[in-house]
Amino acid sequence: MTSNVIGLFHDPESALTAAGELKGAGFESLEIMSPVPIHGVEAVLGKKKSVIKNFTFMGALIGGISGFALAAGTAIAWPHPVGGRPIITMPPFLIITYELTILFGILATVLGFIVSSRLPAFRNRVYVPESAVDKFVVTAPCDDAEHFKRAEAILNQAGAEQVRAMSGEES
Amino acid sequence: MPNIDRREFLKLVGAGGVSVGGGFMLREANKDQPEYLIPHVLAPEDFSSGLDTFYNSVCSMCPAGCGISVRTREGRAKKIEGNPAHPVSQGGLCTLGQAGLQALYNPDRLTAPMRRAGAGDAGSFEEITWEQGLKQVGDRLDLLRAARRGNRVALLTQGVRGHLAQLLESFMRQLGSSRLLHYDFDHPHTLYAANQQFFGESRLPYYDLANTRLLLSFGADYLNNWISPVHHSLGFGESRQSRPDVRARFVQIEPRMSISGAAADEWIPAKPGTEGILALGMAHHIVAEGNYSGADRGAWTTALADYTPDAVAEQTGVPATTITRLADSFADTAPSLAIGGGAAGNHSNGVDTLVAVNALNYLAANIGQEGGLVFNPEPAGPASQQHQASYSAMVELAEAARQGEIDVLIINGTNPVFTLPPTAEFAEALAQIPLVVSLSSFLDETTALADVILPSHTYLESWGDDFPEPGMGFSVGAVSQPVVSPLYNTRGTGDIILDLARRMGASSVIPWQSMEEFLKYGWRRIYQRGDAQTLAQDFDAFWTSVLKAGAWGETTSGTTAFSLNPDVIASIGVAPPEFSGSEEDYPFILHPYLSANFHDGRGANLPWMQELPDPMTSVVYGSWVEVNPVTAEQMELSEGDLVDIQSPHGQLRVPVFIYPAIMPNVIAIPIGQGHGEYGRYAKDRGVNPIEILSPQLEPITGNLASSATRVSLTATGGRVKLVKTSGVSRDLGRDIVQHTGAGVEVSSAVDNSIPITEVTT
Amino acid sequence: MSFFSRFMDGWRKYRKPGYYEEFDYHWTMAIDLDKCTGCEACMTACQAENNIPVVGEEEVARGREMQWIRVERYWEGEYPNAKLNFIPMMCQHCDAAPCETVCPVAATYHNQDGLNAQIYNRCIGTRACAVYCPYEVRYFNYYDHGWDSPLEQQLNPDVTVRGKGVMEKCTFCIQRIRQAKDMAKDDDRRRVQDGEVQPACVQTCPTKALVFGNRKDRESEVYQSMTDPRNYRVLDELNTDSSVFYLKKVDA
Amino acid sequence: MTTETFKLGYNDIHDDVVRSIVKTGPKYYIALATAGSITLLCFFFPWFYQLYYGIGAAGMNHPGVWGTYLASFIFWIGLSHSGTLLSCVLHLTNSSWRKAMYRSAEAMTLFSLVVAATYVMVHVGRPWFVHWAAPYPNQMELWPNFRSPLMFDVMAIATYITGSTIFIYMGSIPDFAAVRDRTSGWRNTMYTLLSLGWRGTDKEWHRLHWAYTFLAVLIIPLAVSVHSIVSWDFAMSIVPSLHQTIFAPYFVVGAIYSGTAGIVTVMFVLRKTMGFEQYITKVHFDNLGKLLLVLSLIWTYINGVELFTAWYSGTSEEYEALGYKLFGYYAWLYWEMILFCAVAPLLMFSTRFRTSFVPMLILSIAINIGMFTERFLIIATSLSRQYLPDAWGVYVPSLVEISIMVGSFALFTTLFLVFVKIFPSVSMYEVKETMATPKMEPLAPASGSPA
Repeated sequence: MTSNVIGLFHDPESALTAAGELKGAGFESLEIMSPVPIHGVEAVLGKKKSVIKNFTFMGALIGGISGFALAAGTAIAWPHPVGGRPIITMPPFLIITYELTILFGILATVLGFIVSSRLPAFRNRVYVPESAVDKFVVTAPCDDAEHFKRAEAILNQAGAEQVRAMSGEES
Repeated sequence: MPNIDRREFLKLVGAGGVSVGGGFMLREANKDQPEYLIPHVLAPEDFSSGLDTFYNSVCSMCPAGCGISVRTREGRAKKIEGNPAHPVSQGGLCTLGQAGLQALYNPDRLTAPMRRAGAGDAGSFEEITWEQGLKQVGDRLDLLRAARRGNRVALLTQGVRGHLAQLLESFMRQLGSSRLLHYDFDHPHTLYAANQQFFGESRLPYYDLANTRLLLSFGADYLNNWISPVHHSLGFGESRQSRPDVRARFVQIEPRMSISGAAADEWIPAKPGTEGILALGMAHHIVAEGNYSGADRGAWTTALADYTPDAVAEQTGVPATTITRLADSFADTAPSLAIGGGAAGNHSNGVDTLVAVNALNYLAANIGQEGGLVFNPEPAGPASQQHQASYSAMVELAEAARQGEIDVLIINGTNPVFTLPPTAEFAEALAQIPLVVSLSSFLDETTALADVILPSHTYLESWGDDFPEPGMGFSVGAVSQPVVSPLYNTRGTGDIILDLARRMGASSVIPWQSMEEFLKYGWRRIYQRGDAQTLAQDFDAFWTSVLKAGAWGETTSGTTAFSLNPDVIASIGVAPPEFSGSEEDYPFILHPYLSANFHDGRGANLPWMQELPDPMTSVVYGSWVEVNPVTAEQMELSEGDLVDIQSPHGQLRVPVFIYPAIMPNVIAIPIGQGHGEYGRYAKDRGVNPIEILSPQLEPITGNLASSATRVSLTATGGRVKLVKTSGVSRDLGRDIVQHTGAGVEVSSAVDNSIPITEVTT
Repeated sequence: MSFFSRFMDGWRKYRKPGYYEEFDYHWTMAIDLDKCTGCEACMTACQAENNIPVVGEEEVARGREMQWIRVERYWEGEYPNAKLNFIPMMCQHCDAAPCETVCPVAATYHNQDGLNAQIYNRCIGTRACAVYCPYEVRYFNYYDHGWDSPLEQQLNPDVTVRGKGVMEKCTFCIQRIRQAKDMAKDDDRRRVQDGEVQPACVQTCPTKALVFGNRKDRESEVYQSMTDPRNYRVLDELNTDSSVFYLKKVDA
Repeated sequence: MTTETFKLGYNDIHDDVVRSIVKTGPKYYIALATAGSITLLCFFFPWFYQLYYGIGAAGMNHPGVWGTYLASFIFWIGLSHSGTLLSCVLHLTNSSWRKAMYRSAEAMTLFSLVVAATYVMVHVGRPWFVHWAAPYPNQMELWPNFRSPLMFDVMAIATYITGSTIFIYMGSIPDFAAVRDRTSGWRNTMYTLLSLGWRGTDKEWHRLHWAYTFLAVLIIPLAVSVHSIVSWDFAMSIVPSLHQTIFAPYFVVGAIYSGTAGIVTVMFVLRKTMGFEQYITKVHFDNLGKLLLVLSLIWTYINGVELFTAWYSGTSEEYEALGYKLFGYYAWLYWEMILFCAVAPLLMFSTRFRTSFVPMLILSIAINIGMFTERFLIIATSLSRQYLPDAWGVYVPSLVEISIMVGSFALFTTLFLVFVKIFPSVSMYEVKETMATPKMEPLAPASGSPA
C-alpha cells in the first residue's frame, strides 16, 4: 500500500501542466487518468514505447510457420491422394498458412496488450471513478505529509478542482 | 473487487496452456497402437460375412427361358445373374429377369391357401389349410371324373413348357377334359401360323442375329420382348462390333420407335399394318431386278405383280427409293435376315404379313443359312404349342362358362382378367363358374375372383424344367431347381397338380409323389436317348451335372434343306389392314406395346421395375401416351397434359408424353400398368390400354389384332407432373454421345496412364 | 526429431503428382455405345448388387432417384429422322477427380487401384462433391431408406446399407474386386487375371457392351478397347482424366 | 466532426449509454420474448425435425444438392462484412463520423457470423460429425483435407469470428470500466471482470491505441480473404457459370454492399429504440448512403461483366446457364434482384434521399432482400443447368427451409437484443473524443483537503 496524492482537473491542459510541474518537482511515476486519450501526454511524461508490435510480428510469424506445418505435416502423416494432385499441394496450403498467420497475429496482439498494459489487475489501485466520466486526474505517490503538501500546492496551483490523498496498491 | 493478482492470472493462463500441451504430449507418448478408420471398402481380407453358393436355374419371368445363376448366402437369394453356360442367355440377363428376386421376396405374396370368405365379394378371403383346400378341389374333380364329366373342368395356365406342360396334359387327359389352355397375351400365334404356312412346321426357327450382316425387322422389338430378347441382344452385340471385318446393319420398320428401333441404324416408319405390303414390295423389287434366280422365279413374278415399289410406297407411306434401296442391299448382302412380329403380327393381316417376311428371307436365300434363319430340331422335351390359346379360344372358354359348361376352372399364373380386353367378358364368365381355383403366387386381378387359392411357389422355390422355344438351332434344355427353401406355406404347381391327381384317383397313371421325382423320370428318358455329349456313366451323375451346369444341349441340329411348297407362292399376298372404328370419329391408331419393365403387366408388382425409368421416355411409376410432336403442336398439347383416349370400346385418361419418333396419326401406350389388384406397388397406378382394345381378330389364328384399334384424342385441360428421371433429352451440341463414320480409322498407340483419345473420322 | 525427418522425407517425395504409379491395378471400364441398346439391365443389376434403395414415386418426382448407374438418353433430329442415343453414366472414377479435392474431411479419395473411393462412415454430408462432379453421378441419402419386409432379405451382405446424410456412388463393385484380389492372393498370383472380376453391370449386360478390367495389363480386354480408335471420354475437355471410356457409335 | 454533439457534455453521453443498459422498459422484454419465441418456433423446431428425418425435409434434390441453407450462409457471412471491416478501415483512416455507430456495426458482424456458423450445422447432412472438419489429433489418425475450399472456409471463418470478437471487446474495455463505476451487484462484478480493472491511465490508453491499430491492420485482409474463400467454394468447382475468376471480388463487393445496407437498417432501429438521436444522425446516413451508392455501382458493373463473359464464351454450357438465369424458371427472382440491387440504389444520388431516414431504411432492406436472392440464384440456377442435360433438374425450397430462413433473422435479432443490454452500444469514449475537450477555466480556490 502506498499513499498517493491525486488531483482532479476539469480539462486536459491544466492536468498536463500540473503533471509537468510535479515531474519537475521531482515526483516519480506519475499517472494521468482520463475519460479519453489525451494528446501530448508523452511530451510531459516522456515517450512510451510499446512492445505490442513485436508480439504481433512474432505471432504472425509463428502462425505462418505452424499453419504451413499443419497443412503439409498432416498431409505427409497420412498420404491421402485426392484429385490427382500432389500430396503436398502448395496453393491451398498457402491459403491455410495465410489464415493462421492472421489468427496467431491477432492472438499475439491481445497477449501483447495484456502484458504491456499490466492488465488485468483486480486490485484496489488508486482510482477515481470520475476519471471515467469527465474528470482528468493526476496521481503521484508520496510517502510523507511533507511531500503531500508540496504536491497539493502544485496541483491547486495548476487549477485542480479537488486534491485528495488516496492510498492504493501500486500498479 | 475480487482480488486476483495479475501475475497469478497470467500464471493460471500459462499453467492452463502448459497442462494442455503436456497432456497432448503425454497422450502422444503413451498412446497404444493407432486404430485406423476401417471403412467397408477396405475390409480386412480375412473378413467374410459368409459363403456364396450359386445355383443354376431357369428364369420364368418371361417365356424366353434364359438360364440364370442365383447367388445365395445363408439360404437367402441375393442376386440373379445370367448363367454363362446357358446357350440362351450366355451370362446376360434382362432387368425383369434380375428383378425375379423381388417376386420371391415380395411383401404382397400369398402366404397360405385361402378360400373365398362367406358370401364372397372379390378379394375377401379366409385362410385354410392345404388339406382343406386340396380336398375341396380334389373331391370335386374326383366326382366329375367318376361321372365322366371331366370335360367340365378347364385348366388355364400361363405358357409353360417342359415336364410341367406334360404333367398338365396327362392330368387333363386323366380327367378326360380337352380344356387345357396355355394363355399368354404376347404369344406370337401369327408367327407360328405363318411358319406353318410357309415352312410347313409350326415351330419357330432360330434367328441367327450373331452372324447376320443385315437385319430387317418388321415390327419385331427383338431387343426388348420379342421371343428371346436377351439372346437377340447377345446376337446384336456380336454382329455389331465383335467381328473384326464386318459390322452388321440393322433396319427397323415400325410406326413407333421401339428400343430395337433406337438401336437400329435406320428406323423406317411405315403405316401400321402395312409392314407385310412393304416386305412384298421389296420382294417384288428383288425378283424384278433379277436378284432372285430360283426355278420358281416365274411364279414369284406373277404373285408379286401388284406390289410394284410405287404402289407399295403409296400404301405404306415409305418412299419407293427407300424400298428399292433396302431391297437391293437385302439381296446383295449375304447373309441377311428379315424378321417380323410384334405389332406387325397383331393386325388383321398378321399371318400374311409374316408370311411375306418369310418370303423375303426365301428370296434372299437366307433360309437354313448361318446368319440367316436356321431350323430347329424337335425339342428334346415336351412342348405345348398346340395348347396355346388364342384370343378367340379364350372367348370360347368364357362363352362355355356362361353356358354353364364349366364346373371347375384351375388357373395357374396367367392373369386373363388383366390381359384380355373387357369385351371378352372374362371376369363375368368367372362369376358363372362354381369353383375357380387359382394357383397364383400373388393376388392378381384374376386370383381376386377365385373361390379357392392354392398359392404356388415362385420359380425360385420350385422344381421345373424348360426347353426354350426357339432352340438355338440345336435342342436345349435346362432344369430349374429351388434355390431357397420356401418362404411361406406354399407348394410347387407341379406338386399341387400331382396331389390333385392322386385325390381324383389317377395315381395309377400319374404315380409320382413330387415334381422332382417326375422331372427325374422325364430326364432319365432324355439321358437314355444316349447322347454322345453327355458322358456321364449313370443317370445320377448326368442329373447332377445338368443341375450344376444349369443347361443341357444336344448337337442334333435341324434340317437345313428346305424346299418351298409351290402353291404357297400363289397364296402370297397381304390385304390392307382393317381397323375398328371409322377414321372420321377416331383419327388415331392406338399402338399398345409391351412395356420394357413390366412385360405384359406381370412385372408391375416389383418395386425395382416400378422405379426403373422406361428406357425410351425415362418415365417411372405410371402410364403415358406417346404423341408425335407435330400432332401435339396442332392439338396444343404439352408434356403432362391429361387427355381422354376414346376407342369404340372404352375410354382412358392419360398424361401426354411428346415422343419424337412416332407417326403423326399413331399414339402409343405401354401395357403393364393399370392394375386394380396385384399388390401395393402395382395397385392403382397408371392405365391399362388393353381395356380399350376392340375385339378385332386375325382370321386365321383367331388372335387378337391388338394394334388395330382406332381412337380419338381429346384434351381434358387437366395436367399432371409426369414423373421421369431425365431432365432435357437433347445434347445441345455438347457431343456427349459421339459418333463416327464407319470409315477407316487410324489406331493410335496408348501409353499406360493416359490413353490418347484422338480419333480421325 | 523423427517427426522432422519424416516431414523432410515427405517434402522430398510428395511435391509431384503420380503417387500411385507403381501400383498393380488401374481399374477401367469401356462402354461400346455401338452395342448399348439402353435396356437398363445394368441399372437393375447395380441396384441388386449394391443395396440401392427404392425411394418411391414422390421422391423421384422431387428428383431424388438413387440409381448409381443411369442410362441417359439424347434425341437427335426430328421425325421421321429422329434418332435416340443412349449412354450409360456412372461414376467415371476420374484420376483428377474434382469431387475428391473438395471434400473437407477426405471422405472421398483415390485408392491405389485407381478407384474413386467413397468412405460412407467418414462422410459428413456437405454434398460439395456432388456439386463439383460434372457427371452428376453422386447420390445423396436424403432420408434413411427402408425395405418392405421381407425384401430386405435380398440385401447384399458385402455392401453397407447407407444411412441418412451420406453421399454414395458407383464403386466399380469394389467388394467384388476385393474378393478377386483375395482369391488371387490365396493362390499366389500377383495380379487378378483379366475377366476374373466384373462389376454387376458389366456382368449382366446382354449385349456385352460393357468391358471391365485392369488398364495396366496390356493384354486385358479393356486395354484393347482403350486402344480402339473409336474411344473417347465424356467431357474430356474438363481434364477429369476419367477411367471410363466410351466407344463411339458408328453411323452406317 | 458532427455539429449536434457539440451541445452535449461528457456527462450526457454517460447517462444516456448507461441508461440504455441498466434501465429496461417492458418494450424491450416484449421484443426479446417475441424474437426469442420466433427463433424457437421457426428456427430450432424445423431444424430438429430435419435432424430427425434427414435433410430430405428440405427441398434439395439431384442435381440441386445445395440450396437456401448455403445461400443463407453466404448471406450472413456477407452481412458480417463492413461491420468490423468498415470500422477497421475507418479507424485507420481516423474518420470521426463512424465513432457513434461502429460498435453496433461490429456487433452485427459478430452475430451474423454466429448465425452463419449455425447455418453450416443446418446445411450438412450429418452435423453430429461436423467436428471432423476441425484439425485436431484423433484416434482415427485422419486429418481434414486442407486442399478443400470448404476447409479454407473453416479456417477463415474461425479466424474471423475470433478476430471480430477480440476487436469489439478491446474497443469496449474503457466503456466497460465506465459502466462498471455506475453499476452495482452482479452487473458490477461482470463489468469489473470485463474491464480487466481498466483505469484509463495514460499508459493504458497508449497500449490500447496500438493494440487496436494492429488488430485493425490484421482484420482488413482477413475480412477480404474470408469472402474470397466463400466465393471459392463455388468458383473452384467446374460448374458452368460458377467457375469464374471474377467471383472473389464479386463476392467481396457483394458482401460489403449488403453489410453496409445492413448497418443502415440496424442504425435506424437503434436510433429509434435506444434514443440515440443525438449520436446517430443524418450525417451517418448521408455518408453510408454515399458508400452504398458506390458499392451498388461496382456490384452492377461486375454483374454486367459476368453476363457478358458468359455470353461471349459461346459454349453451350455457359450459354444455357446464362439463358436459364435470365429467362428460365428463376428469372423473376433475377429481375427482382436487379431492381433492388442495381436500379433502386440509384435514388441515392439525391442528397435529400440519403439524409431522410425512412426511405434509407426501406432501401437498405430492399438491397438485402436483393442480395439474398443473388446468393440463392448463384446456387440454384447454376446447379440446375450443368454439363449433362439429361441430369438437369429444378430445385424448389421446402417449407422447412423457408421457416428456418425466417427464423435465422429472429435468431440474429435475439442475439442483438441481448447484446445491447451488455455492451455499451455506443462507444462512449470515442464519442467523447469527437467533442471539444473542456477548456481551461479561471482558477478556482483550492478546495481539496488532505485525507
